[in-house]
Amino acid sequence: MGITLPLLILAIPLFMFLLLGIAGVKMSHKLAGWLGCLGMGTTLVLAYTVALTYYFCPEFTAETGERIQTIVFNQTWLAFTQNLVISLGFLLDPISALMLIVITTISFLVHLYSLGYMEGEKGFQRYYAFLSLFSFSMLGLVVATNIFQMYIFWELVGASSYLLIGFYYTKHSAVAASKKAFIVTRFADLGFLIGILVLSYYSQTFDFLKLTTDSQWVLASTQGATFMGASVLTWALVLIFTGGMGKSAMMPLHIWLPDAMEGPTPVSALIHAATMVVAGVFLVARMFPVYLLEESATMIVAVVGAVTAFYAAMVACTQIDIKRVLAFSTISQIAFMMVSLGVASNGNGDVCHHGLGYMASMFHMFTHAMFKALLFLGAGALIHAVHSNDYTAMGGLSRYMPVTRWTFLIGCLAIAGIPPFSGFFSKDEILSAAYAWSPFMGVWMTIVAAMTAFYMFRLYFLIFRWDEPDYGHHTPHDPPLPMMIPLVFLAAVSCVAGFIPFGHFVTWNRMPYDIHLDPWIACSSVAVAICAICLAAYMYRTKNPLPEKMKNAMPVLWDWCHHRFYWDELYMFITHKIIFNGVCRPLAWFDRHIIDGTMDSFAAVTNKLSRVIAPLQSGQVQMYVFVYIIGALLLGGITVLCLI
Amino acid sequence: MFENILIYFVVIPLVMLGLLALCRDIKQIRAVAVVGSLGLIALSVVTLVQYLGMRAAGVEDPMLFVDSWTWFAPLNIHLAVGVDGISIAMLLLSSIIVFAGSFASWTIKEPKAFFLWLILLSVGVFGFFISIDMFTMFMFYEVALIPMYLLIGVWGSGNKNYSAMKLTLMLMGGSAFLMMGLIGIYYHSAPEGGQLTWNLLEIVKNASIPHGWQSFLFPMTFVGFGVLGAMFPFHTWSPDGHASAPTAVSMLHAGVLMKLGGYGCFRVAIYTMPQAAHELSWIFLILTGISVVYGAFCACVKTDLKYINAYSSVSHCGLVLFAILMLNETAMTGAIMQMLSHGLMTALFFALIGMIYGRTHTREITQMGGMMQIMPYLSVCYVIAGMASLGLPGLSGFVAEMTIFVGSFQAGMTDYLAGHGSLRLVFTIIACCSIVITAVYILRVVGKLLFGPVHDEHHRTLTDATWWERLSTVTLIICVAAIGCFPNFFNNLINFTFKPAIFSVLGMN
Amino acid sequence: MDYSQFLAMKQEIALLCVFLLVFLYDTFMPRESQKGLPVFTVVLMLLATAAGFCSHCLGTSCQSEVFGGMYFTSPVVAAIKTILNIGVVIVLIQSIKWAGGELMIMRRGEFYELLLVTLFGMYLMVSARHFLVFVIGLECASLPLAAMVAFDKNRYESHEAAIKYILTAVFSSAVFMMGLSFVYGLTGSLYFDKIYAAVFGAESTLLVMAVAFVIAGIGFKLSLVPFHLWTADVYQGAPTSVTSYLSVISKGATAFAFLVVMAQVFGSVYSQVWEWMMYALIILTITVGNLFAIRQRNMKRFLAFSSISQAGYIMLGVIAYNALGLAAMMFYILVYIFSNLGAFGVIGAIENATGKVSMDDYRGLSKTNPKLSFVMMLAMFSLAGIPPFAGFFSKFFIFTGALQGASVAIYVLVLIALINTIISLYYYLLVVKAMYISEDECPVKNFKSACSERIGMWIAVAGILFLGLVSPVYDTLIELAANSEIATYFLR
Amino acid sequence: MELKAIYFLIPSLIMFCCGLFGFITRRNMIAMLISLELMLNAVDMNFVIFNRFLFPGQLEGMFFTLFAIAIAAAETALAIAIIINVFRASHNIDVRTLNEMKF
Repeated sequence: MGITLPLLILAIPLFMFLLLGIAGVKMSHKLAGWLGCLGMGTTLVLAYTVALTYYFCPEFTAETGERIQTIVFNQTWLAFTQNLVISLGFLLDPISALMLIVITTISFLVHLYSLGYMEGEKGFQRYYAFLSLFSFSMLGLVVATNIFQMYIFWELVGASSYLLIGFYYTKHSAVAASKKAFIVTRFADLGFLIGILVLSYYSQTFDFLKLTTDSQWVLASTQGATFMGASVLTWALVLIFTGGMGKSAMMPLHIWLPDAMEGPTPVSALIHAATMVVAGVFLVARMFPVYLLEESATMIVAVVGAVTAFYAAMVACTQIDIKRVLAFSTISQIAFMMVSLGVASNGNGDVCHHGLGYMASMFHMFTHAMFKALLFLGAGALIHAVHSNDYTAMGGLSRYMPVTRWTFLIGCLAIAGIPPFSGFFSKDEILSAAYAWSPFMGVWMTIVAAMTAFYMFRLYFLIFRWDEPDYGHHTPHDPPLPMMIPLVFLAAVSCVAGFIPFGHFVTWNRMPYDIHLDPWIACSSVAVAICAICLAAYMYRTKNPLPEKMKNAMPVLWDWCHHRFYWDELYMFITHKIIFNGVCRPLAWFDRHIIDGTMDSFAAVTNKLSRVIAPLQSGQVQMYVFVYIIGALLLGGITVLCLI
Repeated sequence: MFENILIYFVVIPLVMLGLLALCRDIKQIRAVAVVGSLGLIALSVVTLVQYLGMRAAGVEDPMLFVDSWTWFAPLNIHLAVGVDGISIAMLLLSSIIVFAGSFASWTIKEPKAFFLWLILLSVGVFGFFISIDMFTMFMFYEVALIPMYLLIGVWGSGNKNYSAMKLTLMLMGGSAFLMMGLIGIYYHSAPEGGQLTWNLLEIVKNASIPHGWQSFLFPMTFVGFGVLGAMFPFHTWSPDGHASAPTAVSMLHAGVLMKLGGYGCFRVAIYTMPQAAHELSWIFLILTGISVVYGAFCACVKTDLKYINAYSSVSHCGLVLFAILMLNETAMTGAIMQMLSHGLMTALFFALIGMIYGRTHTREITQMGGMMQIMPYLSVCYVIAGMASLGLPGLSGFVAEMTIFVGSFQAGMTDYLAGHGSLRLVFTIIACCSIVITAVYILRVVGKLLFGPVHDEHHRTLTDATWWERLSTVTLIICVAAIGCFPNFFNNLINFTFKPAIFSVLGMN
Repeated sequence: MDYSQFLAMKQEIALLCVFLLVFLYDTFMPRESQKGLPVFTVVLMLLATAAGFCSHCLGTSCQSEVFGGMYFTSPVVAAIKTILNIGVVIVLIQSIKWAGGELMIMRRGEFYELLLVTLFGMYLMVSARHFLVFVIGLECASLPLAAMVAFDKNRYESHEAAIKYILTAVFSSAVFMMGLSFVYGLTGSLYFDKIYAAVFGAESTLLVMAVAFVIAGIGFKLSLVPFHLWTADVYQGAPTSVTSYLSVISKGATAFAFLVVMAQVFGSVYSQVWEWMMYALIILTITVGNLFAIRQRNMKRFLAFSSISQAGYIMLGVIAYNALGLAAMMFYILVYIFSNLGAFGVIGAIENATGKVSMDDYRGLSKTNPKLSFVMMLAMFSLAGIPPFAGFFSKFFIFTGALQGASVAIYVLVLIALINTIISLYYYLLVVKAMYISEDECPVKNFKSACSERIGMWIAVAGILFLGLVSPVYDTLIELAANSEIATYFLR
Repeated sequence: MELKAIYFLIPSLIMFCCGLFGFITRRNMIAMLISLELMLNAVDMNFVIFNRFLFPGQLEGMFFTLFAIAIAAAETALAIAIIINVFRASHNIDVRTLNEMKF
């Protein structure tokens, strides 16, 4: 494959960013919007070309049937040492091709959708510039040829996420949310960075291909090296995973994601649902062969994922803000993917079930991107219509917004895992992998799946069924065409995506294989999902006192769930009370008063001394000669004493 | 003498001084300042090109354009000049900042005297960077220090008398130690009976400083330069000094003068006394490591923009010294990159702060807010500066910090695995933490100052940047982005000539 | 007696000629042409200086010892005399305005005659190789000064200063001669070289006391702490021209003479007896001088304390005890003459014009009299040792000279001296601050200083700017020092 | 009884100390001058004694004394002249009142 197309995939969004953002050309909203869409559309076409060529052109398949990892181009960017070189390149392999499709699709749809959603907003052009910047960074991230390139784009997506969350910069909450998102992920990135440093010290390379193809050999020098009881490799992998946890909002670094919903809704759909937040999953998938070497690392991935999935599902059941519900559902779903990666190995350096978990994780990433973007965009349409994020301001909307309602319903069904919608297939694979790893994990994840179905339909019913509030004289209506097209398109994809033979495209060793549905697991998961949906229907279809009763029955649980288990408060406490008031302030005081005080006191002492000895110069000539003769005698006397 | 290109780095400012003295109105003064600083930029670019050309032709000398003219023959004092990649990078940096600084002080009161002092300061700076003779180096170093006093005292604001005095005296204190260290080095610069010399290249070649003396002279010189590099606990001149200084002076001081410290530490202390550097670096590693985190923490609670930035400089310059002490090629390359990067972005910061202050007449972030709505251009620049400072890829800070961290980590791990203790490793990780703290204070300022609703309704009438302010900031931003986007060019520039130097440092051990 | 011996005393003879001509002019010229006396003196002095300088350039000032070894001259001695001459010329130029004033009409001639006599005394001091000649030179150099200090008849301070000066000076010479009597008692001779040989290895209490008294006696003139207490009062009280003369010429000559005495008389007991004394004195001098200078508001008093601490730095050249130190000391004296006279030139000009001498009166001076403040600032920077002004070089060289010794003690000493430069920088900057930074409602009005004052200041500025940057001056000095007979004592 | 140098040196030293004491304690400036004269004379005595007893073969000490006496005379004359000046200015010759300039 020539380097032109891949290069353009990266170059066009960057160019659009520069054109729309920095070039400072004041253009009309319409022009800016369409330029953005045009740019993204071109990128979309190019990305599809590249990805489909990769999947279907025999030149990328080895004789064994294995798909080849190709580096299209790789340009040295910064050479630290002979071996440790940051290159900017383009790595084409099954997962990066997959991500190219996902990112460009969602990004393009969001560009299109925003034409309607953001119409008339102040800073329209800036918005498109940031979207382009984000697309550029995200594309750069997924095609990274080395871990440091990934880190570079990792930071860039963080920054563009910061800019987009804080898009409404006059709002305090948006500013705070963007700051929080950046700092929390920054903290996680610190772990990532140190992980990279450790790993690269031993492997003497940043290159993914070197790291993953001959992991055993490249990392041979870590053998036997331990640090505080755990092997160095585990430390490195866990630290790298920390970075992933931050970006993918795993517990306990998840707190930024719900707040990030302060950004415009299409942004949430793009960044905080479909693409950026799965970067963590992508990272682990990218490093998967290395993770295979270390059982404890995969174990941690699985456990963190499982805990987060459950936690987020619980919280999602009690939230009022529809975007928050979706945010927690995103956390929960990403945790599914993490679990899936974590359970892909059997702990002996081998994978079980042909690396089913790996494939399932990627599959779920794909389907989730589609249906979650759909849900967010649907939510955006709702918010656009009623000008509020609270479900209390909604209700009975199915009458006014039929298209939105149906597409939203498809999204809900997909995420709940009801066949034949896409979510069912991918989630089913994850559950199979979990059961294969350990039955407990399987049951646990099935429960989470049920909860997912429950809270999604709770949301659905509350929005579209429940009593309708007084909408006044401007009744809500379906969104305009640019917003409608993405909804319909994504709904269609969510209906059919499950039937893609995913195992043919993405597997851990890039060898294609066929997916089999495990009927027992499929049946049981569908059954619990339907039960959960029924429960939700019972509780929330029409106004009834049951939810209130349940809330009163378990006030503590409800409180904790509603307040997201007080994680934010804990963080507030740590950052404000401990670090800010407990470290920074005392340090600043110490600096001003002790360090600077010491320096000042040198001056003060000098001054004081000069005052103290002032009487020596008394103006009395007799005093002068007295000092004189005493001085002379002392001078001689002391010398005599020292001599003798 | 005048066939050597380097000498013009001093001649041009001197000519500027002469012309400025003749100037009658502000237009002429501006013209002289702009043309002169453009000339300096051109000169440094020409030097760079010639340098690269010579390197490409395979010249392997540690320094190029080396020349030496006898000055005080009995004491072997020469006016010796020569540059390697590091000096050229610094010259480039200085000329750019002088250029930007001239625009930043476009409307200063009493422009003639101001520019006279400013250019005198730059004489010192340029002279320092081209010298390879310790005496002339020290002389130029002090030439650069004193104009600060008047620049802050006369054109400054706030508690300027105190700040100016404190800054001058503390820096002089540093140079007191330095002078002693340099004379000490001189007396051991040649083996017994040999010709003593102030020339750094010859001192390195002779490598004759006895071990015992090294461990005495190294701290002297390191502390001497370290004071200017704002090393903990000798950094306290920096916040007050910067807070009181006028815009261009803050720019030049934080951007260039503080680099004199790092450069000197490397060029004199470590270059000539590698053994002591190896043995005693732990003391200074601890101090500079503390600087890095400490400065960042202090910046988190300050509410005065200049104080925040000054503490951030403490942190970033601490990183420079920290990396130098790692005695690892990568880390040292990073240190030089960090000097460049910090020089540019902190100059940008101070320029912006000066511009904002010039309009709002306050630097308290608690009394401002929503600047993005009022002066979008300046605010965007501020965000860019902030992003550079917190290490966003594509801007200079990231490149420098990553190079430092990678290099330090390599050094630390090697030490640790070789059983030399985990100090370097631990402090590397501590230093890494600064990227988070930096993000905290930068975003805090950005959030409070630029975003949010407008705090003071009177500010709504303020205007955005004028053309000269735009020019000043754009210049700096372009440079920041250039380093951030094409780091390998700078990396090679620095690295190429680094090798023999590093070899001499590490070869000793 | 071989009268051709007098020919060795070229500079003394030239000076005597100047003195006689001035005396004759003063006595015999009609009253109306008396006004020309200052210029006349300046011209003569200039000629004498030029003659001395040329004789050095032509290489005729060779080493010679006359009068049975009591008097000695060599290129380096001739050089220090030339340096003193240059200083005197500047002082004289600066004093033209003051001496030409109405009040001075009766005493103009006396002033110049006394000044020339003290200069002659200083010549004798630096050339003496026998203590009798030395004492005569010392007294010659200090007694007439008392009369000069008392010159301002109408100012009470002038009298007070004079009485303080004469009393302490006589006291000091008594102590000094007491020390000499001890030396004589110990060695039986007052010839330098004989004493040198006799005290070698003969450390005793008496010798130590003798050395201490001798140091005290000469230290009095140098105003080393604790023998310095007269300095500030006298500087403040004396007429400004006299103060400037006192602060540079007298100090410079004594410093050189002191080095000669310490090296050629007590050199053999350098490390045993007086090295540590000098350490103590230097530290005390620099520190105490600085500490007092911080608080001064009167400019003349301020410069008095500054000159005390400068004397401490000059003494580093003595303690260095090597040719580098000697050269550095001479260079320091030369630079110090220019810097200090620059400062005194400004002070004198302002005092003559407005009568103000307080630092507070200098506020806002840069606005009204930019050139004067510029000169003052250069002088202050030079005194503080800021490059590229000459003071930086002199300080650097004197430290370089001192550190050649390479003992730990000398490093500590130099470190203390260096740290003291911070304090000194502080108070020099106070002056700069007053002129450039502080605002005042009624600053000194703009005035045009006299032509002579301006010439004096320009000479000083030229010296401050070029003495350091132009290397031949120092190169010549170091060559002279290295080949001098004093250098041979260092090596023993 | 043989006359030793020490028999003369001790009185001379006592004289010096007396002069010193007087100089430091007397308030009248004329008295101070007299004390100074005592000190100078003690020095002169010292020279003469050393010359006479230790180095009888030469005259250096004696000569020195002659010059010293002359110098002392000059000093006294000058000092008295200045004291007269002071008296004219302040009608007072108490040394302790002369402290206009201090610190």
